[in-house]
Amino acid sequence: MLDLVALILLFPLIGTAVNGLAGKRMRKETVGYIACGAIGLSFLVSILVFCGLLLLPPEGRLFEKHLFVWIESGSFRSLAALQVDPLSTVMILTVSGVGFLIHVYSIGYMHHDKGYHRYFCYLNLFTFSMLLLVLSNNFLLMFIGWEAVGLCSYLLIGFWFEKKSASNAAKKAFVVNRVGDFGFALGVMLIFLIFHSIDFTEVFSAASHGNFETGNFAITMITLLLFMGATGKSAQIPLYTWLPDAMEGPTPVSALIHAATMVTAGVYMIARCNVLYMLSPFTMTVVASIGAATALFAASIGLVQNDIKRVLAYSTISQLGYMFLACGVGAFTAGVFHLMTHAFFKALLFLGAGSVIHALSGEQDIRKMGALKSHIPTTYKTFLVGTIAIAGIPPFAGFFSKDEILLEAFVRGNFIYWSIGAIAALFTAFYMFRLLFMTFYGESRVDHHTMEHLHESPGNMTLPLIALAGLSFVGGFLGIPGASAINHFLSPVFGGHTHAEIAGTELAGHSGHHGAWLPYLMMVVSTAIAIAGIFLAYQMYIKKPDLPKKLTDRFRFIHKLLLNKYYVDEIYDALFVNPTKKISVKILWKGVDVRIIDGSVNGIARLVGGLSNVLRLLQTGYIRNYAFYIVVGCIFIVVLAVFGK
Amino acid sequence: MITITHYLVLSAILFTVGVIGVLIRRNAIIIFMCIELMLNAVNLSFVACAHYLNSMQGQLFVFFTMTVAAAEAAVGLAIIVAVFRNKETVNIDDINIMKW
Amino acid sequence: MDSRKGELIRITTLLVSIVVFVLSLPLYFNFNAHAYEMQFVEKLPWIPSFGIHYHVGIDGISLFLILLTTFLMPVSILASWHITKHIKEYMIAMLVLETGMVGVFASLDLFLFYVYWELMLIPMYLLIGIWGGPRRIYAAVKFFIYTMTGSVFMLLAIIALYFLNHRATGEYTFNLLEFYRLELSFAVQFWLFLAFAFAFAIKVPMFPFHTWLPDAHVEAPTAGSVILAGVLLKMGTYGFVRFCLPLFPEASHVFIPVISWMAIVGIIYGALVSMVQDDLKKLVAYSSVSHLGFVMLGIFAFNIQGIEGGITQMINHGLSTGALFLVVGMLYERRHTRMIADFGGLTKRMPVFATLFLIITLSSIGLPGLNGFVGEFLILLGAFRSRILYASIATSGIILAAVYMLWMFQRVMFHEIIHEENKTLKDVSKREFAILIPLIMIIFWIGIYPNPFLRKMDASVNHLLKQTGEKAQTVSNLQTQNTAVIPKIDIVSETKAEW
Amino acid sequence: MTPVSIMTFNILSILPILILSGFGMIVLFVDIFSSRRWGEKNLLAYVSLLGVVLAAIFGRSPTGTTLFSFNETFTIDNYSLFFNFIFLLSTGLTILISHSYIRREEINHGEYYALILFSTIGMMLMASGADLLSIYIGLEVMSVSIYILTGFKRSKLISNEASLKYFLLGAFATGFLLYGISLIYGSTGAINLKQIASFIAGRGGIPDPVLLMGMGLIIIGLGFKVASVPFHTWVPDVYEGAPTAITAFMSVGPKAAGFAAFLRIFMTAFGSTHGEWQKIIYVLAILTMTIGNVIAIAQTNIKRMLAYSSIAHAGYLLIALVAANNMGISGTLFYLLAYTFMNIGAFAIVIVLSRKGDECLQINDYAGLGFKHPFLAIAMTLFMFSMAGVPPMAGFVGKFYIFSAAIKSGYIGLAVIGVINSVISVYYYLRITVIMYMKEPTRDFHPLTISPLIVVAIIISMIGTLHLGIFPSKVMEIAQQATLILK
Amino acid sequence: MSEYLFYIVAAITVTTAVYLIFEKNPVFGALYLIQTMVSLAVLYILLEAQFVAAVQIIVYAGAIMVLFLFVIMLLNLDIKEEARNALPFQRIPAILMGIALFTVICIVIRSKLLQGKQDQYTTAYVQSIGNTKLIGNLLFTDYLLPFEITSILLFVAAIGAIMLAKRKL
Repeated sequence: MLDLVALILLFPLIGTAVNGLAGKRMRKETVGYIACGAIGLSFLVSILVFCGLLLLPPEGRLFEKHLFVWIESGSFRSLAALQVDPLSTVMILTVSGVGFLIHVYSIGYMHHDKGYHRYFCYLNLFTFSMLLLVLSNNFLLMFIGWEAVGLCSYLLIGFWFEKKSASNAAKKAFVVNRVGDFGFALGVMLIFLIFHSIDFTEVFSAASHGNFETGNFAITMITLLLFMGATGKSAQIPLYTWLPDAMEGPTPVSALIHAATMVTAGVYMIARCNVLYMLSPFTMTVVASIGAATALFAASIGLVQNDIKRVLAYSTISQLGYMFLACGVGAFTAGVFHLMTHAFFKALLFLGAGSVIHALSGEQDIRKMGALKSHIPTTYKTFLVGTIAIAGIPPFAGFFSKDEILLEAFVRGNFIYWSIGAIAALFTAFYMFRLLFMTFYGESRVDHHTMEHLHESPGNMTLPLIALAGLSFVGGFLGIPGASAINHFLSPVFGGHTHAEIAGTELAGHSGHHGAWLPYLMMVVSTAIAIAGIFLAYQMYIKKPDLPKKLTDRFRFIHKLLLNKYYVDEIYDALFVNPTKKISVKILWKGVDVRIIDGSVNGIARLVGGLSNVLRLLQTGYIRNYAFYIVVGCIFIVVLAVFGK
Repeated sequence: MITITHYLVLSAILFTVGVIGVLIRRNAIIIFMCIELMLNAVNLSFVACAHYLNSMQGQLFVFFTMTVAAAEAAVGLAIIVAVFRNKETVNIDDINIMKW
Repeated sequence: MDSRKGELIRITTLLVSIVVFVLSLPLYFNFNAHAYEMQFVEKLPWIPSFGIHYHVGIDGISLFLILLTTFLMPVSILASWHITKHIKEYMIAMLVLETGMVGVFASLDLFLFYVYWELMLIPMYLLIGIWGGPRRIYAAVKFFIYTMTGSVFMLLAIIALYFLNHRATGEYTFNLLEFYRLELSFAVQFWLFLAFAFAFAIKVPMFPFHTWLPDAHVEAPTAGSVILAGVLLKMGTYGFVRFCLPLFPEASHVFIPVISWMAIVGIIYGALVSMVQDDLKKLVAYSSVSHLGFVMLGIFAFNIQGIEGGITQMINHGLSTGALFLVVGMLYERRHTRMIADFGGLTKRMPVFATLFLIITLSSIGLPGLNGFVGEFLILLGAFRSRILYASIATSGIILAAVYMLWMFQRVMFHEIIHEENKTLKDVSKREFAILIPLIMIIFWIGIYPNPFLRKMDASVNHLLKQTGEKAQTVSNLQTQNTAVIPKIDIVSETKAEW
Repeated sequence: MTPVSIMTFNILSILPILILSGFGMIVLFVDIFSSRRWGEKNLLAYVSLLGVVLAAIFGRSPTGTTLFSFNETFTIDNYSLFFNFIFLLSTGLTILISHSYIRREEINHGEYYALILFSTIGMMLMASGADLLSIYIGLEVMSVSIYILTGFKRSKLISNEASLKYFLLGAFATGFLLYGISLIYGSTGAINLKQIASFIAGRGGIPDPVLLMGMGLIIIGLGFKVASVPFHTWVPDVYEGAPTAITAFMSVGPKAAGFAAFLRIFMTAFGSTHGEWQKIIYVLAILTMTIGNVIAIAQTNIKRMLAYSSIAHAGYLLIALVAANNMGISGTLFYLLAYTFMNIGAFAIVIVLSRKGDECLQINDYAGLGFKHPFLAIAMTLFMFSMAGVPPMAGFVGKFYIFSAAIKSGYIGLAVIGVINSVISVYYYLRITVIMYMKEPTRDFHPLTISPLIVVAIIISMIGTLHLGIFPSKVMEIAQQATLILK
Repeated sequence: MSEYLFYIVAAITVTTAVYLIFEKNPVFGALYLIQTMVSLAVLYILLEAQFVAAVQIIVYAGAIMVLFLFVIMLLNLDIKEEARNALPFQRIPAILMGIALFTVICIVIRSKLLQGKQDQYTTAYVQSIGNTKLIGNLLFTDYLLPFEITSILLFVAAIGAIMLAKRKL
């Protein structure tokens, strides 16, 4: 069954090719069926592969499928080979599963769009790339997927290319990702330099067999560089700025790429390289700190945003921060677990948001919504599920995963990580419910024209919503403390470092001084935090609708700062973008190139030409003059001949 | 005692005078005459050397030089005449169409 | 000239070039990948009194450059269909150009090499000068003189080698393979390397010798730009690989920092300047400076990855940048402008074109899965293995590449259509499609399955490294001593022969 | 008893000279007896051509040996035979290109051809002369003929002026040459080159000041003929003013003859004092190349431009003289032959394009020629690229040869300056092609009347330029054999 | 005796030569040159070159210079001819250059001269045969070829003079 793994990649690729080459001439339905079918089949194969993997003993759950030698040069060798292990299985299931739902949803959502086939072509290509990313067995092949998902993200963000903001956002996404890729590429090279191989198995076994002491400089550099790539792809400080802008793309794209799958590539990558990361405490600290900082930072921006998708975008960044926090403290399983639950509920939220937007004919500003609860009930209900899930109310999925991260942060990390996480959790609950309240409750601020067209989304959009709502509800039980299925499943990947040892029942023994009561206390605390957030939102947006305005007036500066996202984009522009452009134009092009280099080349030519015009004046046309030159030459020659020893 | 050096110095003087004449005169014919003067200076040097070397080659050379001078004179004067026909002058400073 | 006759000339030339391409294919298939020796060697006496032979042959390094040449030629001729002025002369120039280019890559006799090297200047000069844009004369003359300036020094160096070889072996020959065996003192190597490198650096072009390139590219007709970018620039990098490294190994080693820094500056500088251009062709031209910087960096990494990457990147650059010029040419044919500001929103009118353009753009950016990545990665890997710092700085070039290419693509293809003229543009014609598709197919091929290419060059590159490495070791002490001091010209006494 | 030395009288050795002088006379007679009308004077050209061809055929003698005749005043060796070939070639080509030109300019006289043939005799004597007297007489025969030919367009002031300038300056320079010879005679007691050489050798190769000064003065006289800076100043003016066909002739024949004498005197007589004169030639070579090339850039008249180009080429040839190895000498021979083809070819084009009263000499007049008269333009392009030294034309091989010689003798600096100059020269040679192909015509070309003879000349030049460029081997070997004599 | 003669004749020669280059009237200039040549002929006799001396007077001073005079008079040149002076500034440098040249020559000829092999034609030997006869012998033996070529030269000069100067062809 495992041999089928290549098919997982093949189906989306076929879908891409068919839709890309012939999509224009096919009926829209056909295009949609092909695209969904491709992903659906891929999902089915993924399940088969998963089953195949389960049949193997836990320690032997590693299967590699060699396709062909991709690049070979000297000792450098990169195979086109796929690797199936628990981690990648989790990923392919999530990607193809959530992906399938979003494909289905898109059929309805994009139905009226002119670039229908193009859309599905890109979407399929994306799924292919993401699957390649998670299935690859070496760093370079992973890098292909890594970049290819970036490309698809670029294409899909800029899907409505006629909008200037969309194409700008697309370019920004690609370029910022490239900055991260810069690190990634260097990381890969450094890996090759240190390990003489870029195969996961070889690198990790070399690393885990004690050839490198903890804190090894090279390993630290490798991990830092790889993490740089992760900050780009997973939108962490300082490279997160592209993600909010990426909301210019169609909403299902935001759901799939910028919430559920692609942005988690960084987390996946770090989880994949956990062996290396564990060897570098410094990097781990960096990862955790950046994760924590991002979680808080993005959440704080999310507090005041008014665009429904932007709120979700910042929420995504914040949640990704959590995942990195988890990885950073060594709780990779927690990170991956959160990755998975997040995929469910964030996809759900985005799709819900899409449904809202769809209903409101494209309106995205939550200040112009309100009281939609009764108009689009299915959307509302599912959205509510998602909101609760992300806010961390038990027993929804988000609760388990987030709680686990906070617990780990506290246990393995320190109090600061935990408190930052907790504050971010508070914020999360607050802004998510603020979003919910402003959209679905209170008075309607929808204008009349839009109101007339208000309608619930068609079945092919609501069904995925319901499915995802279901997953958001039950997904958490995979990692329920004490009987964590996902811990067990992933433990071969994360080896001795898995948190299975400390989670659940074994926790007490491992971290004795905290006592066995700690996890439960944590659960209570985090639930309390979530409820506090919700309460706050309720107070501000349902009970006292004029309170936000007062607060805004009161803390004008902070509000403005948050509303403008700490001016980070502007700072980046002023620090990097504009000076680069200015230097390029004024100094490099017009100065160095035109003036100095070209100028000196032409200057030499002009000099010779000028010299020519001067020297030709010697040719006066007077015979006596010429005779004079001869005499001068004569004296010169004679003197040189006779005395020139 | 008159040595070869005397003759050669005299020859040098004549040659130099001829050169200076070429450089400062403007009448084409006079310039030509100055050139003839230079040739004469050379002839003197040839004959003097021949004498002191007990050699005949110098004298022979002078004979040829004179023949050449005659030929040159014929051609040169013809050229000057041709120029004069067209330009009504033999001042070489006026004969200056082509330059630079 | 009536149009039927013109059509006949075009078709004939196209057929000729296709036949040449087909005939060149056996080179690939019959090439023995395990042998480093020159293959398909032809050696006939040409000027025996000087020991000059018509001596050609190929190895894994030149194989692909020849194939690239013969491949790009039909493409360029197909792209010249719109030429109506003096078709016959144009086509003759193209074919002569092809002769020169193939000759350069195949020559194993340095005299022959130089002859081809210069020969190919003339048709290119005429192509730019006669069929070029408004400033074509300036560009053509600059191109010619600039290139010539470099190459005359190479000529002197070739002559010097000739005499040095004679002094060492007593044999008068221009045979490159004989020269490979020469043991030259460091000082001699130093100066000869400089002379060769000057010629090649201008051709590459390396920063700061690049200024002829933007002018020539901008003014040349589309096919001219394609050939220029696709093949001519490769002569420079090829020259480094074929001559500088194996002939002057110690000097090459000493020059690693200089060349590498020039390459790095070229990478970044080219990218930055390219970014702010408002003329499409100029943008692509400066991007070539950047791309070729990578190639040079790879070559001077002195390891197998670097050099194989360099060679791969030569091919890639030929394909991608050639294709970019073709694309720009297609736009120019439609709108008669190359200003980026005159476009915008073309995707809406020309979706197929947009797709092809995008693929080419991405290939130029070096997106994994397309050809550009393979070369760039290997180069950087090679460079990284030799000097981490260089590779790290150079890698930032891949960020900039994304910036300038995508920004350009965005401004040309995205947004609303602002200009009225752009609203009636036609999508790619069948001919244009036929021009681009082969390129794109190879772009994908190299990107996805580059190994057949790399395998064929393995043996040759290994041999090259062995030559460079072994020779370098013998005088390895020298380089450390001489890095700072420029050796005095004692070449005089070394070459001076008895009368 | 009168001592009468026994003469090595070998009439065959001067057969070409005899043939040429004979045909010179015949042409004059034909002229007298032919009709006064211009149209029937075609015969003159054919008769003189016949003379040249016959001279070329009978001028051959067994190679590999040196034959002295006329009591060692005349040498027949491979060296002089090679030069004779160059002279006859340039004479023949000049006659071919003159035919239509002198008819158009209405100077179609028998004297024209006769003088060309006589001046060729002078050149041959310069190449073959074994003593300074013969060389001097040869030089005068050549020069006087050309003084006259320069002024052959009697009614044109420009031609008169050229003639006067050439004559006065030529005579002036000859004065220096003669003075030099007299000093050498005074110092060595000999005017025979071999005797001079043995005298110097007898003194251990250390020359005394008088000899050195004589040598310097000879350099002036011959430098004037080969147009070396600073004795080049007549060249542009005279080239511009002379009838174009004569300009062509002047730029190849006398230059070759000058180098023939230069090489023979300096290699045979002063070969052992190489170190003394090479430094002078070194400086002259640099000056000549540089000034010739640099000033050529600013020229607008094509004849003047070619004049400066001719100066520059003299500079390259002087490099070979500095190198003074057998490669340099054979390179000189090769180069001169190549130069004959390309330069006469270029002038042939100039002649074809000019019309009576409208000489069409401005370079800008060539605009648009490229596609109006493709054959002429291609030919011109070929000659220009050849002169610029672009392979695969003859000029390239010549330059290659000369720079090789310089490097072989260790004159790297000179070679570097040489190649830089050759790059500068590319600019103005290229300009012609630029104007021909890349500029729109500024004037209309009247239907040209192209005589078949000149087309033959152009084709011969083209073939020569290409053949020497692509298959130089044979000629190189001959040139190399020719130089063995001098050593 | 001959010493004094030498100095006197040399003085005359130099004086007339200097007069030549400063004389305004070309006719007088020609006459001065004739005088110079005649003086040189005297010196030739002092040097025992009688034939050359004779030719000097007959051909040079006689024929050639008369041709000059003839042309000067034909063209009716007068003093005004040199009115225009385009290069007045060249005068002083020219004279300085002349002096420099003279100085160099003098320095050179101060050194050893006549190092060459002494030939057989001593005064006694020449007188025994006769100067003219010897020259004739040599001309028709050793220097036959140049001598014959000279005829071509003269022929060329004749043609040229006619070509260039004849009023109507």
